[in-house]
Amino acid sequence: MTEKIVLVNEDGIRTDGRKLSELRPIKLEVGILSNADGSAYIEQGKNKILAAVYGPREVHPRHMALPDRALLRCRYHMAPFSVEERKSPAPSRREVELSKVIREAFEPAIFLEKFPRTSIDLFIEVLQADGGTRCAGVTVASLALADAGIPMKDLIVACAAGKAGGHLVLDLNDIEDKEGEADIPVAYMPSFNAVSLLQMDGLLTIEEFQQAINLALEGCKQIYALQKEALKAKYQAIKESTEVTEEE
Amino acid sequence: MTEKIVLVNEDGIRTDGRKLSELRPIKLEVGILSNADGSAYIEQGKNKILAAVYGPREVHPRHMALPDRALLRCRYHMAPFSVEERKSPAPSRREVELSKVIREAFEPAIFLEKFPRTSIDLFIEVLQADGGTRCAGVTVASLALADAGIPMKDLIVACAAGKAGGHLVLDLNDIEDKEGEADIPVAYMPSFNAVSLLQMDGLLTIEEFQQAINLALEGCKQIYALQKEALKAKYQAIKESTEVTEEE
Amino acid sequence: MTEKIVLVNEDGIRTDGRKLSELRPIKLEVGILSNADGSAYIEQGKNKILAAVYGPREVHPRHMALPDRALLRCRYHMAPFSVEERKSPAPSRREVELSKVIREAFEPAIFLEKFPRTSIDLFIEVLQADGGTRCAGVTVASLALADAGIPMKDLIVACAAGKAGGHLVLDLNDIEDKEGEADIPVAYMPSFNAVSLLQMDGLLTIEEFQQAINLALEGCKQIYALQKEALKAKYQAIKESTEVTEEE
Amino acid sequence: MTSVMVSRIRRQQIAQLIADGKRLDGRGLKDYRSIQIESGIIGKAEGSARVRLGKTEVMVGVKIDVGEPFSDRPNEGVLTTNAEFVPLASPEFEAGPPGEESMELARVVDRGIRESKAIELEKLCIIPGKKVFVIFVDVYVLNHDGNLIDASTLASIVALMNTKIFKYEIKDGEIEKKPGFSPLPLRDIPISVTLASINGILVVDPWLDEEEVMDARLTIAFSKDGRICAIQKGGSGTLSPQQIIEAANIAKEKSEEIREIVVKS
Amino acid sequence: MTSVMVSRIRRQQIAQLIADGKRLDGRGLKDYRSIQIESGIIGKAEGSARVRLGKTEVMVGVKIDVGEPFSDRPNEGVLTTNAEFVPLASPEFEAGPPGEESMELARVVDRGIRESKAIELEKLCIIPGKKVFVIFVDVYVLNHDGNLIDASTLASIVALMNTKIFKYEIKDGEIEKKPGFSPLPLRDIPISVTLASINGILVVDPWLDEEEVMDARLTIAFSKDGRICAIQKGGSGTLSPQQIIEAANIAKEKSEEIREIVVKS
Amino acid sequence: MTSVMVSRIRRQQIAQLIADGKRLDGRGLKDYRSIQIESGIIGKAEGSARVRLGKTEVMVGVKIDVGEPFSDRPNEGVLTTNAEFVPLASPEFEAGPPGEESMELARVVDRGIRESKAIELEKLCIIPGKKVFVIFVDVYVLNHDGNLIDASTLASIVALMNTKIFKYEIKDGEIEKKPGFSPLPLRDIPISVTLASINGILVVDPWLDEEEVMDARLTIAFSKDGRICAIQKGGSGTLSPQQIIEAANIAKEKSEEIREIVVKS
Repeated sequence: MTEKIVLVNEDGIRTDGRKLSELRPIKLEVGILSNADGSAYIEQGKNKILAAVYGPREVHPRHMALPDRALLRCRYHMAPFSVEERKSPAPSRREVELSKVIREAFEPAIFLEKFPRTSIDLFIEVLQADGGTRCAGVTVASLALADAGIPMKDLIVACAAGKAGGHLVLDLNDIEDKEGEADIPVAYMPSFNAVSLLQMDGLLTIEEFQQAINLALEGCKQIYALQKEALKAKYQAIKESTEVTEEE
Repeated sequence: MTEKIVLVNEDGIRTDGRKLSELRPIKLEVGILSNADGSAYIEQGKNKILAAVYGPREVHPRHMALPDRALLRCRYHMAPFSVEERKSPAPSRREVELSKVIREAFEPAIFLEKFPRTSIDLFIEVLQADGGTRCAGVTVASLALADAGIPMKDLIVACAAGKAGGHLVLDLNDIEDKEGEADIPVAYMPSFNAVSLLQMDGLLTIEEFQQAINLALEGCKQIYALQKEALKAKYQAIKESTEVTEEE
Repeated sequence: MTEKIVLVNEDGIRTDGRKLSELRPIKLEVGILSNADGSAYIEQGKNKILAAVYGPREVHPRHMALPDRALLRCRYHMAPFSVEERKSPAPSRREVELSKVIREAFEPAIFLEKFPRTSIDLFIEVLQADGGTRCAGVTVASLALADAGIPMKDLIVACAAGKAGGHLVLDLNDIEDKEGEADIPVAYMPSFNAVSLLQMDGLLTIEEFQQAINLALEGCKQIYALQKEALKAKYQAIKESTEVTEEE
Repeated sequence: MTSVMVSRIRRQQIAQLIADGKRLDGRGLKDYRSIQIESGIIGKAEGSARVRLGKTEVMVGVKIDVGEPFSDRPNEGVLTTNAEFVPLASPEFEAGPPGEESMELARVVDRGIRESKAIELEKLCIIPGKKVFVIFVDVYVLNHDGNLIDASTLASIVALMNTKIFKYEIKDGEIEKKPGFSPLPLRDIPISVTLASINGILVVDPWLDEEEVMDARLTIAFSKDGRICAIQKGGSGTLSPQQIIEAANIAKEKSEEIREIVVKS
Repeated sequence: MTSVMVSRIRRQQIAQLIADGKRLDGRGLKDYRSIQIESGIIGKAEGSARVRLGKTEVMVGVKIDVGEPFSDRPNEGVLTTNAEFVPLASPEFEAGPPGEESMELARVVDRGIRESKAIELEKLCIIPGKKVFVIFVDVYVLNHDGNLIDASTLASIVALMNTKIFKYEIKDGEIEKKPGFSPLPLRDIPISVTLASINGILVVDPWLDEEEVMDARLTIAFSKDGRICAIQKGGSGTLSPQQIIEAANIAKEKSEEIREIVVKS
Repeated sequence: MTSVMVSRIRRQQIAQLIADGKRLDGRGLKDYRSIQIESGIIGKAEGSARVRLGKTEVMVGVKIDVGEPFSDRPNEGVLTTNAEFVPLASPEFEAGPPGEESMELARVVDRGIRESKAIELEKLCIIPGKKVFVIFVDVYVLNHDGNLIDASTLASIVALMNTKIFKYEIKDGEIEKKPGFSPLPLRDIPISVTLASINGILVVDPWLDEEEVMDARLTIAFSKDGRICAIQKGGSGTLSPQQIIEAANIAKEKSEEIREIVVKS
């Protein structure tokens, strides 16, 4: 804050070389942990995030079971070494809040009523954080749910837009998040044009906000395509390996 | 402690202008929270305390239910902003102890055996503390129980007496509690001449103690009259408003 | 660490006057607490440790009960005043680990399958610590189990050996533990030549390790004899006192 | 715990009325419940307020302490917001450490204050890097009848508006209190407006029964120049982008109405 | 968990005996159980004691540390009293954080020591406002057979009586230990006496079975000049004002008997 | 939760194979599963590594902070080892504070590093008695398929090997960072080897199914000169003294194989 950081230069280029509406490079992998019923991994910029799904399974403790649908539980958690200053492994208030809004983002997408009295447990572990972890977490969790075979109305995809260095920008990185003017994480079901997570920090006029939302939705649509590719790649890999499987 | 504070002047007048056996001004209101089954509010000096009662209701967790009577639970709690230095909202050892002695003060008064397998939950929230909060808390909790329609053998009323500035005094305020010689909170069922809460801090001869107890009981009797008035006022108000009620 | 402490002098004598393979003085008492189903007390050097057993009894919480055997639970705990610097009464990570390895040391010795759906609860309280508390704790816990009438394949006995001042030594005391080169606590069932607890801190060649294990087992055998004596003394005492008993 | 049956009927009833532009408690879709504000009611707190929003009742106390700054903001005071769901406020609240609902409430209230830069934190530095004022905003819910976020944000900003800080001077690196107080330096009055989407229709200031049947909740807070400073969507339903923009426009209008009430109070 | 039936019979039995001036364990109504005191038994503690009151057994260790004073008592040492109900002492005790019973015990023991001003805390200041001695009194219940308060108060005061503090000097604002120890400065020996009211009759030093059937418990602690320094009523019954005064008079007498035992020990 | 029946059959199957010198996954009794090591993968951590041991997967991040030394080691840095069983790693792991399994894991990993004196802690003192480097080793289990101790010890030592510490100078008693980094000073590479005893036969590197049927587990860690630096027996079975010595000899051999892999990686 003492020296003003130039977040967008005069050519409209951001600190990491991106254009204003450019996503960070994204790498997605599906089905990478052997114990989980479904799992996936994302790298988005320097974010490195794992997601795993267990369920539908018996609920513990039992009294939490719901008679008419599955109980969806979600834990967003950061590894102690994922950030500059070591983070205590106990869940912070921020992690509790994000776990809640991410759970609420998935509840409308999953056919929970198909699995009464069970739980579906979604775990998001941030191994390295670089801004936008909740969005990348939603994107990767969606793949883990698909990998677990949980029936969903649509994949959920998430992306933030915001304002940094006086410009509306897509997919803010860590420094843009901290030093920028506003950040709007959005989770979205593209087939239904439905927003299921929405937050904002910062200061924006209504007009800027409207533009930023649209920008975020554009980002979501691009990532949605990547999600589908990643799932396709997984199916292909399974097809190719089905002869080799040795354990049922 | 460095400069000796004069708690009682040569005319027998205390720091807040009261005489030795004079109560602080008391304001009581019954039935002020819409969710609780019963509620009441007290101002006694600068003390501002709310009490609410829920029950008789199902016990959670169930294994705590008693086969032959209602489980009475009590929580005495201070708001973080109720005292000079902000108090952590987690219950302190003092709050745990007071919750216990207040619960024990009410157990002999309530017909618990009429509601087996249920709980009656009594919550006392100190919004501003000025000495004598446990007594004022008992006084107001009694009204909340009555407001909830919980059958009681008698109203419980509480008042402290003690010694400050070398004199026996009634209803100690914050500074008399901290700088005085002794404080004796007493809870009492006037119709049965029965003491159900008794504690003491400080130093008193047996003779002084005996006089102080009697002084406290006098204070109790005065407040008892105020409790009955407050309940009467509530019934009156209900009577006047029964035509206007729109929800069952 | 600044001044090198001489742990073994040129005559092979240790700081407390012992020879290299000499145990500290041991005092054992059985059946000293009236509430516990079984109890015992040990002094080994300056260690002062109590053990108590409750059970077989109903398991709380119930869902922890095992259908085919008793649940063995163990708590190794140090009193706040048992060590140089006051220890918080909340269990430390060390206490949690030791509770686990001690429980695992007893599991192979107790006929747990005789008491399905019950728990056997073993409590070890270190009142004063002087090195080797886990071993002395195992030794005394074994007596408490016997005192409770819990059927066991063999008494478990424990003793440490290690290296201090360049020599292999038996039954390390506090300063040898802290300033010595290695410490190996061993728990043992002499009748079966079976080791049920084994840990090591420090640095030893395999040859030294082998010798140290043998030394520890020799120590165990000596203490085993003391355990049996202590039990015999208890039975004698009971025999003598059976006429005086006034409660069933 | 009302039975599933009853709540389905209730849901239909509430939704049908709303489809007709009406609400069970007689309000219009964009009407707030009555707002009552009392300020400065807890003398032991440096600032305080009680807000009643219909039957919802929230008290906020502000306490000031001296503490260390965050290492990345050595010249700024510290704001700490906490919310307690004390069990006298609702049969659903339990004693114990804060749950996700109360943590979310505290964080959303905090977001509105922080992002609007309402408190001039840079004026709360005492000794750079060492001592700053710490502002504790404690939200205390006394009766929960829905829309705790707006009631709590409102009570918090009113409490901050009447917060006073002791005067002091620095002598030999130690803080010495002087007689008198200054007001807490504020540069903005953030106001949050919460809407619920029920069967696709937006209503302002949902009360408890509406919260129980709503699809989603959207809270938008505005700074005094009409900019959005914080948003939080809640609930397990979705909103269309069009609804979000519509909600923002409604919320802006309502926030101005409420800010006028605050300024006058 | 004895059945309700058995406990009712037991209650009658105990009460009937007491009405005849007798007790199940043969004592008179105003008799204490046998008191055994051992002191200085834990060498690693700065002070220690074990008290056996019949089958009730309590150990207390005192540890001394250096810490900061309370801001409103910058020139006084700090007393911290804690009680642990370790699960080996009773089938009713569970491992885990302290419950309301052990917190009450610690606070009542603390009250007796503090209110009688037994420890000369003002002599435990090392550097005013910065460093003082902190006295940890840890009550450790080893076998619970009733009347933990009196056994714990007794063990605590005996432990404090044999507590020693290292000698020191201040060099450049740092504390340097010197060889040797001084006794903890004490000015009083508070003694608590607990009575139970069973069917309206007062008995001294209730044991566990009596505690289970008693209506109420009353603990009164006395300083050595015979003044009351702490009172705690417990249990869910009531006492008449006359009973309270009667109890105070009995307790005063018993406290003198016990103090004599302590002084001699 | 497999039924008791199935696990008994499984147990027989595993044990019978082992009696024949074979294992269910095709390995020999003294073979490790495939070991894959990646190092320096978390740029935000001062050191990091991921180890895959068959399907077991563990990540370790090392963070460096400045803190106070222990009072009995005023001139040494501080090592703090922690292990998290995050619930994505196994259906058996639950969110919440660390349980006895993860505490044991952390303590055994820590013991290997500490007792081999792998880190030159005495070089991590900044201002004697006041400021030292604190090394946080955070073990993060990502997939649990058995033998977490060896995988975690391995990942920890690899992470420490690529850990870098910022350069600094002391100005007026304050630490000032300078550009550049130094490697964490290490003097040893402890390697742990875990064996299981199944029906009296020792196997190296048990996977999850073997852990479920084993009698006992024995972990032995070696420093680079071939000395034992840490041992931990686990499980509710016993070992004969002969088995222990046999295990030590096997473990020594295997530790050298693994150390070679580490040094080459």
